[in-house]
Amino acid sequence: MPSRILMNNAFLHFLTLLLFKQKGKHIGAVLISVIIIFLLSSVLFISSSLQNTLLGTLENQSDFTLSRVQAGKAINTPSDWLDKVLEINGISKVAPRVYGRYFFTPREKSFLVVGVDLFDEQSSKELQSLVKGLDLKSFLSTDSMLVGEGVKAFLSEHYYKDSFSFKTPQGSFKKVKIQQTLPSQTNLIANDMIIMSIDLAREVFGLGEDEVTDITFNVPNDAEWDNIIGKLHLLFYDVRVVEKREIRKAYENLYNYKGGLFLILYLVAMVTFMLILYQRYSMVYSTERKEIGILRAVGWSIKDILKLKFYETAVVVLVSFVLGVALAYLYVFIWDAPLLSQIFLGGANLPNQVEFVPVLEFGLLGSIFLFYAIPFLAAVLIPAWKIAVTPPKEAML
Amino acid sequence: MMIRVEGINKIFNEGTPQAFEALKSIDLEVAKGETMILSGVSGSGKSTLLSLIAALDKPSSGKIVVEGELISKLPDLHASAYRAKSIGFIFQHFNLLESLSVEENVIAPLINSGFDIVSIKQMAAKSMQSAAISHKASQQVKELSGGEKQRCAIARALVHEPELIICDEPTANLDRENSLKFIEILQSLHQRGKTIIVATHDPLFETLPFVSKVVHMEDGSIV
Amino acid sequence: MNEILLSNEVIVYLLSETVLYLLLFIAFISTLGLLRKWNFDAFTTEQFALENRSYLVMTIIFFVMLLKVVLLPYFVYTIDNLSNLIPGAMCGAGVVKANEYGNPLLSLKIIILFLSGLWLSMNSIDLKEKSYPYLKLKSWFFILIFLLLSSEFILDILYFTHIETTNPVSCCSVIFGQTGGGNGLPFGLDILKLLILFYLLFALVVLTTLSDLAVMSIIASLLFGVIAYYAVVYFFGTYIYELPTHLCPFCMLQDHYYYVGYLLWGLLMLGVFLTIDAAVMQSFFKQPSKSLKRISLLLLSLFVLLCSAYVTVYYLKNGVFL
Amino acid sequence: MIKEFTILVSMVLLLAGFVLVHYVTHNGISSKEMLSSVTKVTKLSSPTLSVAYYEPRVLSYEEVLNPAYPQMQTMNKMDLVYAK
Repeated sequence: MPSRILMNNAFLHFLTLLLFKQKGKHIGAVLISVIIIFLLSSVLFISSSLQNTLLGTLENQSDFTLSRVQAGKAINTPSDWLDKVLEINGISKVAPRVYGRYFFTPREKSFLVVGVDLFDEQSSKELQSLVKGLDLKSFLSTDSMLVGEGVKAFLSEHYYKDSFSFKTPQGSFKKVKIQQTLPSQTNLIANDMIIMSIDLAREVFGLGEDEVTDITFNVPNDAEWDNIIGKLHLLFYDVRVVEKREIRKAYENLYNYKGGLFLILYLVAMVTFMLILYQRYSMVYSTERKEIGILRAVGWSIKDILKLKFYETAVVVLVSFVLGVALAYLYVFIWDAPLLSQIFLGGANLPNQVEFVPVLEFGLLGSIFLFYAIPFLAAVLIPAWKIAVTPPKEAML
Repeated sequence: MMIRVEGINKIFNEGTPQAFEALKSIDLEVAKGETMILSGVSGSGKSTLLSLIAALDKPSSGKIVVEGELISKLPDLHASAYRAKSIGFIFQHFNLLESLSVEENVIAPLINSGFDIVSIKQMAAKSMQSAAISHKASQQVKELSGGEKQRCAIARALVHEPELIICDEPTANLDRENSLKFIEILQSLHQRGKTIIVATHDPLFETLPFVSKVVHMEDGSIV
Repeated sequence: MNEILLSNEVIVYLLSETVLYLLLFIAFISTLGLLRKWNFDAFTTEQFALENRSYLVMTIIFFVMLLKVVLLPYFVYTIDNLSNLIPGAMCGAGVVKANEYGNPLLSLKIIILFLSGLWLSMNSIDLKEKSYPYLKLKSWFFILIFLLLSSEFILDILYFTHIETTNPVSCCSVIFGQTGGGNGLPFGLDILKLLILFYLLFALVVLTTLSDLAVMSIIASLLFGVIAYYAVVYFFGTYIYELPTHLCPFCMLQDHYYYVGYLLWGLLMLGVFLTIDAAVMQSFFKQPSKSLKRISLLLLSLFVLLCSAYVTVYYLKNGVFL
Repeated sequence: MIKEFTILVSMVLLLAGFVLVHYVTHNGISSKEMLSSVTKVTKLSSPTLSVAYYEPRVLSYEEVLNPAYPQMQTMNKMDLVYAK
């Protein structure tokens, strides 16, 4: 029965005995390691969870977005391009999009206003499922909008309790009723978003009837992707086509950069941690050197002492690793990383609070373990050897 | 436990100006079951010789053969195995692990012997019983008196039933009554056929009936 | 800094390799000192210091070997992760092919693991003897391993810095595929001969190991290792993917195949290594060890069972072979 | 294995066990559905990183690296960290 052998193993008994007798030395190392692992794994948990969720939302993003470009900046696309795009065969689900950022100048904050074509059967059904108990009739009849949580908080802070008046480029004011708030799970995408009907959005942005922000469409047969792009470039000269692949790669790099750069800066902390450890473990007090001398004198060989030191460090490493990762998991996925998430979500515009979806990848844990354990064990190896080879006659003095 | 020491000399920090010749060409022989007393003033090389016989240290030249096996040139793995199996060393300053309890000190030599902890604890209990220290088994060594520490060191030295028992100034910091008790323990070990070597300058040992040989040493050589 | 260098796994991997290389460098310097001044019969304090130093070398190599065994699957995992940063690569195979350093690096890593394993068993035998008889031999052996390790370290850096994320690489079906008529099998084998050879060699390994024919079992297990690689890629792999044209050693490492690749290749490598280790120990050092042989045969039979299980399960489910 | 060590190990394993149970049971389906329905409605899946949205502000003067070419971004922007 393995647990019986494990419980009665003499070496383990003595090892755990010494571990608890020299608590002072190990508690210091465990504390430093737990802090380092906690920080490192919270950052990597947040970045991998956000990345995972974003890649998840990419699924129902349309394959291509097409918009007109002038002087390097995207400008409004004429809506007659829509029918020209429809004529190209192999393209499906062509849809215009009207969206943009509305600037609330007094506070230098901005909202993402999105126009939705409510008469389109599919999107109105989606809207129903998104916001429970939304009665479409009243939403359609009066000028009303759905607001993200960040917007709602911001507006109620500025006493726009149930409606907000937009300043249109023509100088007139457009009063829009706040119908409902979007659920908090959608904060990652819809925190500063305002959803309204498409003609209302046109009015707010002062877009003409024949203008849209950009056009999205799908190309089911992915072998066709390249020559459709070619056709589009022939059709319009000032066009920019963004593929979904590029967005996917951008999302991967977005947090990879952050994780990567953070890791490099983190190296500095690791190096100092290693120096502290090396110094602590090799600053062998005469008492410990004498104890090892005594053990050697009663018959412990260098190999046994090395084994003792190896398992001692292994216990310290494993306990602090599991503790650090578990605490980071609690902090990020159960308490939603109160402070640390600001680094990833930014805090300049509207404050955002996202519910992180737990993601535990084998590779992520492997990276954290290797990033921590290898420098730790390397730093402790040489001092451990130095103690282990103390000559037994050391005990005689 | 036939021990033969041939032409042993030991020079500390050899080749440096402070080179100090601790032992000069020592020749010695101890038959099985014999009790030998190494007497001499402190600093006459007694402890160094004992440490060489117990393979705690290596000589500068010469040979030590125990039971037909050359132990003066053993690699560490075998030197430690030899110490763990057949040597029971009682140090002058006891050399106990202060932070551990008496029982934990006594089981220390057996940890790597392959026994499981239960049988090791039984052997330790038996050995503590024979050294009359089992009533303080779970007490920390720090809190023990000189005599009790000595008995704990004896229990630790005898726990693995060694063939050869080496004592370095065992009665140096003991009062008379504890010294007599120590000699009784030596007597019982002698009757059980153990080979005993005691280094001491206490004249009490030279008159003991069971001592078969007394060797006098002066600044590194036998007189 | 291009994206490759900034992905987390690559940074962690390169950091671990550098730390291990520094330690190995210390061991290398100590081994040089050992080789030059080692004289077992001398009684000088310097000689005793050398003996302690040999323990340092042993500790470092044991520690590095232990972590390299963990680093190998991590390296493969990093490669798999890079496959979505590089256009055209669906799995690790494409990424390894991204530049000419990939393949030599991977094979070098496996060779180094084998050699350091052998070094450790040689070292444990050397410690059992009474006069360190094989010290000179194992030190020269370590110097050879150190040279391989240095080239592995250089290849690591070269490999990761030369991956361009712009030019597309070919995916595994192209690399291992049957495009262009002849199949990729060496020695003019076809699938049937390959399978027969696979099972025959396995039987040969079992027989030679049991009957203590050391040199024969080394050759047999090496051959078995090579044939098993081709058998898995060209035959058993298709049953894991359930797609006759999908020939790739890396794709089975991904999550939709439940990481079976790590188990499969781990069993094969460990099994082959242990057979060679047992045979070398027995032939060169006259130290036959029953338990080592039993474990190695167990691992190899597990490997063969796992491969054949995929085929039989497929056959039972669909009643027809691929 | 002495008592305190077994207590420590069982506490750490308990914590790890709780984390695993939470990870397995918490499937996060609800938030995934919500997010996907928002993207279906708005067809916009870019994350709202509340970053000072870079746009030459017409009203307030924005110190620029090279006044002759205002579009060129200044170095103190966080773009060094965010992907291009």
